[in-house]
This record gives sequence, structure tokens and C-alpha cells, in this order.
Amino acid sequence: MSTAIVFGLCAAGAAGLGLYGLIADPHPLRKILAFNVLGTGVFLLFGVVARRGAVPGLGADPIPLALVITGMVVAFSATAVAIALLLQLFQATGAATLRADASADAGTDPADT
Amino acid sequence: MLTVVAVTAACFFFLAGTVGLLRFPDTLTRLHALTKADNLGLGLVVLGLLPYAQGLLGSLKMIAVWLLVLMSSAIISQLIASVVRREGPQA
Amino acid sequence: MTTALMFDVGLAMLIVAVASWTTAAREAFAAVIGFVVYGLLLALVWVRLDAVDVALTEAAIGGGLTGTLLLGAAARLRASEVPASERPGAMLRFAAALLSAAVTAALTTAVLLLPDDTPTLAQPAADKAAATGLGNPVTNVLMAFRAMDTLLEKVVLLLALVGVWSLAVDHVWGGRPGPRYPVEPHGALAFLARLLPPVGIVVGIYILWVGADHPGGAFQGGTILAAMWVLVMMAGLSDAPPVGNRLLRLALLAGPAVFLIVGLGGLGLGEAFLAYPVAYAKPLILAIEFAMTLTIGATLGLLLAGPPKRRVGR
Amino acid sequence: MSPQVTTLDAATAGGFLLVLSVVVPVVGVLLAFATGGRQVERIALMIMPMGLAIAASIAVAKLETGGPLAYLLGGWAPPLGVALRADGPSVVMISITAVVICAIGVFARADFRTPAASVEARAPFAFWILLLAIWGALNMVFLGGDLFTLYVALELLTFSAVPLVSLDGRSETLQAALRYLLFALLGSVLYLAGTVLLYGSYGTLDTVLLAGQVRAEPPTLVAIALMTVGLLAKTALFPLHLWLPPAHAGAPAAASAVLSGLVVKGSFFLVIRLWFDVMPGLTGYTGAQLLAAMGAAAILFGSVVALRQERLKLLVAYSTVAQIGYLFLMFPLAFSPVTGQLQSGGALAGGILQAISHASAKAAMFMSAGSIYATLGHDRIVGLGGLGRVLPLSVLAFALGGVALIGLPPSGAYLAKELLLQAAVETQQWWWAIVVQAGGVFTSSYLVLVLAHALVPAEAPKMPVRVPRVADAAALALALCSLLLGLFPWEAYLSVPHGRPAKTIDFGSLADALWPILVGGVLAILLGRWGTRLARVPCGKGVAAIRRSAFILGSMLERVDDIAGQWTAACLSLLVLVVLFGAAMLAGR
Repeated sequence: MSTAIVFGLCAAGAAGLGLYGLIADPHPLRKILAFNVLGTGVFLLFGVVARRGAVPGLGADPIPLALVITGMVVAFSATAVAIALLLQLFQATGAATLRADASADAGTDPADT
Repeated sequence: MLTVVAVTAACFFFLAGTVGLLRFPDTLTRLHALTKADNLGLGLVVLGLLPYAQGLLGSLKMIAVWLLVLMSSAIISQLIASVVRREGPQA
Repeated sequence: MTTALMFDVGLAMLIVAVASWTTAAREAFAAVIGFVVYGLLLALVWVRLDAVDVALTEAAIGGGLTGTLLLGAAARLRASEVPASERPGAMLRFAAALLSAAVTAALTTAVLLLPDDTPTLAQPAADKAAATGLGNPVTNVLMAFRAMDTLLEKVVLLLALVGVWSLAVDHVWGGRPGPRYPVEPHGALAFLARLLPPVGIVVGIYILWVGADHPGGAFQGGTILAAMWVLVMMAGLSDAPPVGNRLLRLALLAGPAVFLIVGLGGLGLGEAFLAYPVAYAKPLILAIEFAMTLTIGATLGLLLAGPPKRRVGR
Repeated sequence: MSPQVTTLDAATAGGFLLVLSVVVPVVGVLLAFATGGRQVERIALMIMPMGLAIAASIAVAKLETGGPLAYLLGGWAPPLGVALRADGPSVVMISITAVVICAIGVFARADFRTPAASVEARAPFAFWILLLAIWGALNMVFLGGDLFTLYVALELLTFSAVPLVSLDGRSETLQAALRYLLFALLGSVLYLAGTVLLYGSYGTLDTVLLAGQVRAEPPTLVAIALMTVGLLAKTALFPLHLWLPPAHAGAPAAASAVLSGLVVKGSFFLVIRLWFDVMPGLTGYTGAQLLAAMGAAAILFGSVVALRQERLKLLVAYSTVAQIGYLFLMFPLAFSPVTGQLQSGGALAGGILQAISHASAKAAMFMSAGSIYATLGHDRIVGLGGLGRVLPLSVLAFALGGVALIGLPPSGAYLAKELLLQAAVETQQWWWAIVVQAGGVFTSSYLVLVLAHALVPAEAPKMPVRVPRVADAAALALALCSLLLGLFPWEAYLSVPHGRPAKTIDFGSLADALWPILVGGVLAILLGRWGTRLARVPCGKGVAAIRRSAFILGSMLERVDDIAGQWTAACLSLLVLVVLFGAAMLAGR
């Protein structure tokens, strides 16, 4: 047992929980939240790999850490876009759902509605 | 020695604050428990760790952290309390 | 088992518990609060993994920005109920749990079976650090070895903003994002919004500055600047700028633009795209980071504010 | 794709062109964002010829160098740094991307013009910036030599594509965009999880370095399974296609053309990178068969559901689902049982050719569908009567695009089909030969369906809007490009046997080419929605029974497709696929 292994298990667990939420929770906001939990789990794996790659003088391999920082920024951008879409959808329809019923009308021309 | 005493005392305050948060009946009393205990707790942690700070700058930074937390927690409590007063104590 | 390891195990268990609670919580609001706690605990994990740079980023993003975004959304979506018919049935949920557990198991196995003589680039990265003169190895990777990722990431951030803006209604295009917050001149929030920003701006720039040699950097600093800006906007002390504002556009571009110019300069001077001349590496990188901090602060603030909603001049 | 490993620590001549192909569109994005207003369109249209010239120069440089082009960003060699590399397939993809983007640019000028009265308008501002960003991101995807840089490029691609879907702000498109974004994010997280496992195992993410080191160990296999499925989710391979039809059908015409023609090719190309270049020996026989089986299912479901659509844009979108499936048929055909590896031979060349044919033809078809929609004010297929006289150019572009995709000589799809069939014979996998032929037949069936409606004489429909001729010309040019792709000398870029396209069009090959159209016509009659038109045609009892059973079969397939299109079901199939791919590779170890 080492720090890296403990947090490696923790990361895998968090990723699984996020995955479950993303699949099973019907509310899009909760899906976005679950995506973030899933994402942090995966990011944590980078930390674990970095920690395993420590050398004398450096507590962790800096490459995966840099990748994580980039990844976090990308994930945040994704969250911001998703939330904006969701709020706009709610404003337009009064409901926040991903259910496909409405999508059958995609491509509907405004002329016949 | 100072460190051990201060940090132990801090732990006690944090614990008390958390118990208060969980056990008190409404928002205002919970707020009371949390802010009092945490401000004091964090102050004691800072006090306890001061001997280990790297030079004067390091200790100043730690004290600055404490002051910032004091300020923000005071104002946030104000905000929460004012919301409670406006909307009535529901939770 | 040492004390440190016991702490790690406790922390890991706490994190999984908070994550479960966040997933299971009935109310969206509670789930978001759980997520913020989760983010702050993760920042602790990153410290334990000797990754203070990432810890700062995680605290700023996971606990701070994402939390703020989600909280705002949860508050506005309070009225939205998902009909019970949309909740997947018990069988489907069981299948989802089973398959998620399978993925967790696969990841766990993979992590446990990673080779013992861990491959690492820490040594080469440390050896080549002299080329930039920076003491923070993570900044070195972000700004030199893998500068392309960082440049693209800044473009991603800009495109995310274009995406958010593109959701506006046509006739308010060019207007100000978000609602106009009412001012309470003697309110506690307004007091905080007057008191904190000077301190925050100093701290933000300090974090950017030390990022060259110590944990910190453009993103972490920029996040603090963004937080200060959002605070001032929410207290109603200043309004969000109209998205058509030319100066604002330039601020949103400064980071990637300076980065690109320096990069193309490297190409023009015969070295390579994104190569820095050794003598000027550190000042060039700091210049890029300074521009990026400004851009990040502005972009993040506007991402939180949302698409334009109000026409200018009303 | 190139078995010879290039020297890692040196850039080749012309390598800076690779940088330019990514940087120039990005510079365009920044300039357009800064200046705003009317300039946005002008900047985009200025960048386009430059990008086209860069793509052409890369193609020439590749021809002169012979081997792959390479560039080291910042002068840092992998594994520490990031390299850009261009082999044959990437050069081909970059070139077609440049051509299609430019055609879309010409087409979109009418739709995304800043109105004279306003300083800056929302839709044009967003569209031109997003279009340039997509271009830069795609070039990066085709050139990137590092799996994490590729991840960032893929995210840039997604973030530029999603807002295009909801550009007109209708609530259905908002929902489609959100669904697209969330599913794509799930895919990219899985991809990211794979990269971290690979880095943890080998200490590098460089594709060439990895190719030399990968071993069939559990972490690596888990990584490939996660990354493959993540990329498939972004490519919308059946059954992971839930987001594609509403998104592609709901977007404005020019945006649909980019999304369907180009954006899905980005993640598709990364699957090729991963399977052919990084770990050709690890994916194994079963994995390749599984991939192609999904492709076959996509062809069946996508085509049948396409035939049952009432609207032209949805029909075209569902046909994209089918043709994405077709792209994956090459994987088992490239598998060599002798070496146990995927070989970069004729099958790969066929797959790439099919991808670029689809990119140009499908973009042309979406553009003409857009013109039809704009002119008629609707796109109901049964209401297309008389269109042949009103919009001859749009209908012609649609027809030529369709003909190019069916695989009539000398189209690129024809050459692709020949190569795939030949590979099927060589590797003795006759079942994939049947599926390849079926793909062509289904494509012709919906072409017949649409043309039969459009060419029927009817009173001329009213035309509220007139589409500018130049827009139709752009669509027609793309369709022609796809139709003539087979004549291009591909040998320098892809492993196409010499002299293949020179085959003369004799009587036999014409018959070869025509029978799919006939069978397709029969399928269209059996499975299509004809409104009342066909019901009036008298027919015998046996024929009626066949038609009824075909109808029942069609509605059953549509029902299954509906279920697969639910969020939970799609996510579950995604995870099942992760498990299946993992198990297939573990078993084949």
C-alpha cells in the first residue's frame, strides 16, 4: 500500500460513481455534475501516475500534472457551455430534459407549426 | 509544545463546530456554531504552526490567510442570515 | 501503517463517500454543495500527491468556478422537475451500476498492474529546465515542452465563450450578459466587494509571478482575478461589459494572441514554432503568462455571466 | 500507416507547413473575434484560399519527400515535446478538408451575411469563427503526433461543432446540441482515461514511440478499449449514434454540411491512428470483426430508418449513420492472419477513400437539401414534386452526390469499393463483401426514393426565397469532386495499386454499376414512405404480402433504433462495448 495506490483506488471509485450518475440520473444538471465527478476521477489517475513517476528532487512527474491542468481547463469550458445550453433550453421550453420525444421534430419548418 | 496544545485545542473547536452544525435545529444557530468554532479553530491552527513558518514572510502569509477567512466568513454569515430573515427560517 | 498512510486512506474513503452522496442526493442543490466539498477534498489529495500546482487549480475550478456555475444553474432550474417516467427503471439502473462497477474494476486492475519500474519523464524534464530558466517544472512543461497544448487550450476557452455567446437571442447581440444585479450600498456583499478585490488582485498577480519558480501560474492567478470581477458584478458595483466592446474583445484575445506572436517569432527567427531564444526565454514566457492571466480572468468571468441578455443603452 | 519510423529528433523539409495549416485558421479565429462585425466574413473568406494553398503545398511537399513530413514543436523532440507528422492518409484528409471548407464557405455566404442595418450579427459572427476553428482543429487532429495533444484538438473540434447545431436557437436544436455535447464529453473522458493508462505504462504519449513499445498487458488493453469506444461515441457509430440525426438535421444547412462531412471524420481518423499506427498488433481478429459488425448494423439500421423518414434533412442525416458504418468495414479486411496485425494496405486505402468521398458528397447533399428547404419553406419528401424543374441545379447536385456515394465509376467511392472487395477476396472474408455491396445498394435506395419524388411532374411549388446561383454551384462542384475522385493518382499517398483508376468504362462494368441501383429501387419501393402515391398502384397478392412484411420489418427496425436512441440505453451499450472490446483483446492476447 502506498499513497499512489490508495488514491488510485479512490480515483477509480469516483470515476465509477460519476459514470453511474451520468447514465442513470435523468436530470441534465445532475448529468453535468456527474460528468465533473467522472472527470475528476480520471484526472486523479494522472496524479497517481505522476506520483509513481517521482524521482529524487521531484515529488512527481511534471508531465502528467501539466496535462491535468490543461484537462481541467477544458473540462471547465465544457461545463460552462453545457450549463449555458441547459439554461437556454429551460428558458425556451420550461422543461429541462434530454428525452428524445421533442427531437423527432428537429428539422421542423416553422411554416407548419 | 505550543503547536501540540494549539492544534489539539483547534481540533476540539472544529469538532464542536461540526457537531453544532449537525445537531442544532435551525439555520441561525448552525451558523453561530460554525463561524465561532471555525474562526477560533483556524486561528489556533495558525498559531500552532507559526513556529514552523519560513521566515517572517511565511508567518505573515499565514496570518493573512486567517484574516481573510475571518472576513469572508463574517460577511457570508451576514448574507446567509439576511436571507433567513427575509424568507423565514425554513431549514 | 504509518500515520500519513492512515490519513490517506481516511481521505480517500471520505472522498468516495462524498462522491456517493453527491450522486445519490435527492435535491440538485444539495448535490452541488456535495460537489464543492468534494472539490476541496480533492485539492487536499493533490497536495498529498506532491502536486501543489494542481491542488491550486482544483480548488479554484472544482470547488470554486464549477461550483459557482452549478449553484447558479441549480437555483435557476429549481422549478424544473423531471417527470418520474423519465427515471430509468430499476433494471436499467441496476445494469448501469453493474457496468459502472465493471469499468471501476477495470481501471483499478489497470492501476494496480502498471509496471513497477515506472516510466517517467521527470528526469529529462528537470535536465532541460535550464533552457527556460524557470524553476517550476510544471510551468516548464506547460509553457515550453508542451506549449502547443496550452495554446490550443486557450483557443478552446475562447471557443467555449463564443459557444455561450452564440446562445443569445438575435436582437440583444452586442449587449450585456446576465442580469443586472441590484446594488445595496450598505449591504454586506457590497462591503466585501469593495474590500476584497484589491487584496485579491494582488494575490492573483502574486500567484502568477511565483508560478515561474514555485507552484502557481497563469491559470490559478487568472481564476482569482475572475472571482474578484464576478464578486464586483454580483454586488452590483459594476455592470458586465457589453460583448461587443472592442477593449473587452482585445482582453479576451491577449493571451492566445501574444502566445501565437511569440510562437511565430520563433518560427520566423529560424528556430522553431513555439521555441524561445535561450537568453530571452524567461521574460518571454512571463510576458505570455501575464497576457494569459488577463485573458483567463476575463474569459472565466464572462463564462460565469452567460450569454448576452440586455441590449446596450437600456 | 507508414511502417518505417521516421527519425524522431528531426523535422523534415516542409515541416513548417504543418504548423501553418493549424496556425493559419487559428489566426483567422483570433482576428475575426477581435475585429468583429462585417470583417468576420471577410477574414474567413481571406483565410480560405490561404488554407487551401497550404494544404496543396503539404501535398506537394509530401510528394517530393516521399516519406512522412514531420515537425517538432518548439524544437523539443518527443517524448518530452510534441511532434506534428503527416503521412499519406493525413495529407489526403487535410486536402479534402480544405476543399470542403472552402466550398462550404462559398455556400454559406448567402445564409450568414451580416445584415446591412446592423454593426454585427450573432449568427454570422459565431458561424465564421466556428468554421475556422473546426478547420484548425481538424488539421491538428490529422497531424498531431501526441495522444494528449490530439485530445485537446478533439475537444476544440467538439466545442466548435456543438454551437453550430443550435445556431438558429430553436428549442429542439438546443436539446440536440446539449445531447451531442454530453455524449461527446463522455466519449472524451473515456479517451482521456486511456491516455493516462498509456502514459503510466510507457512514459510517452507520442504515437510513433508508443508503436515501438506497446505490449499486450492489461493496462494497455483497458486503455485501447476505453479510447476506442470513446472515439466511436464521438463518431456516432451505431449503436452510439443517438445524438447525430437530430443534431445534423436540425443545424443550418452549411453547418450540417460541416458536421456530417468533416467533424465526424476527426474522431474516425483517430480510431485509424490508434488501430493501424499505435497498436496494430494488439486489437486482434475479434476486435476488428466487432468493429465491422457495428458498422454492418449501422448500415442496416441507418439505411432502413433513413428510408422511413418524412423529411429530407433527417433522411440525409440517417444516411450519414449508415455511411459511418460503412467506413468501419475496412478494419477486418486489413487484418492479416499471418502477422496477426492490421496492415496498412488496400483496405485502409479503401476506407480513407470512402471517408473523403463521403466528406465531399455528403456536404454537397446537405447543401442542396438546405437550398431545397430554403426555396420551398419545407423539406417534406412527399412534397418535393416538381422540384426538378424549379431547382434543377440543387437536384442535380443532390443526385450527383448520391451517385458518387453509390460507387459508380469513376467516383472515389467506386475505387474504395473495389479496394474493399479485393481485400475481402484476399483475406477470404466473403461476408464483408456482401455487406460492402449492401452498403451501395442501400445508398442507391434512398437516392431513388428522393429523386422519384423530386422528378415527378407536378405543378411548380411556390418559391418564397431564391437561392443564389453561386451556392448551388458550390454544392455541384463538391458533388463533381466526389464523383471524379477515383481518377486522381492516389499511389503517392495511399497504397492503391497502379493504374487502377484507368479502367475503361466498358459494358460489363456498367452493368456491374447499375444493378445496385435497380436493387436499391426495389428496396426504396418496399421500405420507403410513399404517402398515397404507391397505394394507388395495383399489384398482385404476392407483391402485397411482400410489401406488408417489408413494412413490418421496417417499423421493427425503427423501433429498435428508437430504443437505442434513448440516453440510458446508448450509455449502457457504450459500456457494454468497452467490456466487449476489452474481452476481445484479452482473449486474443
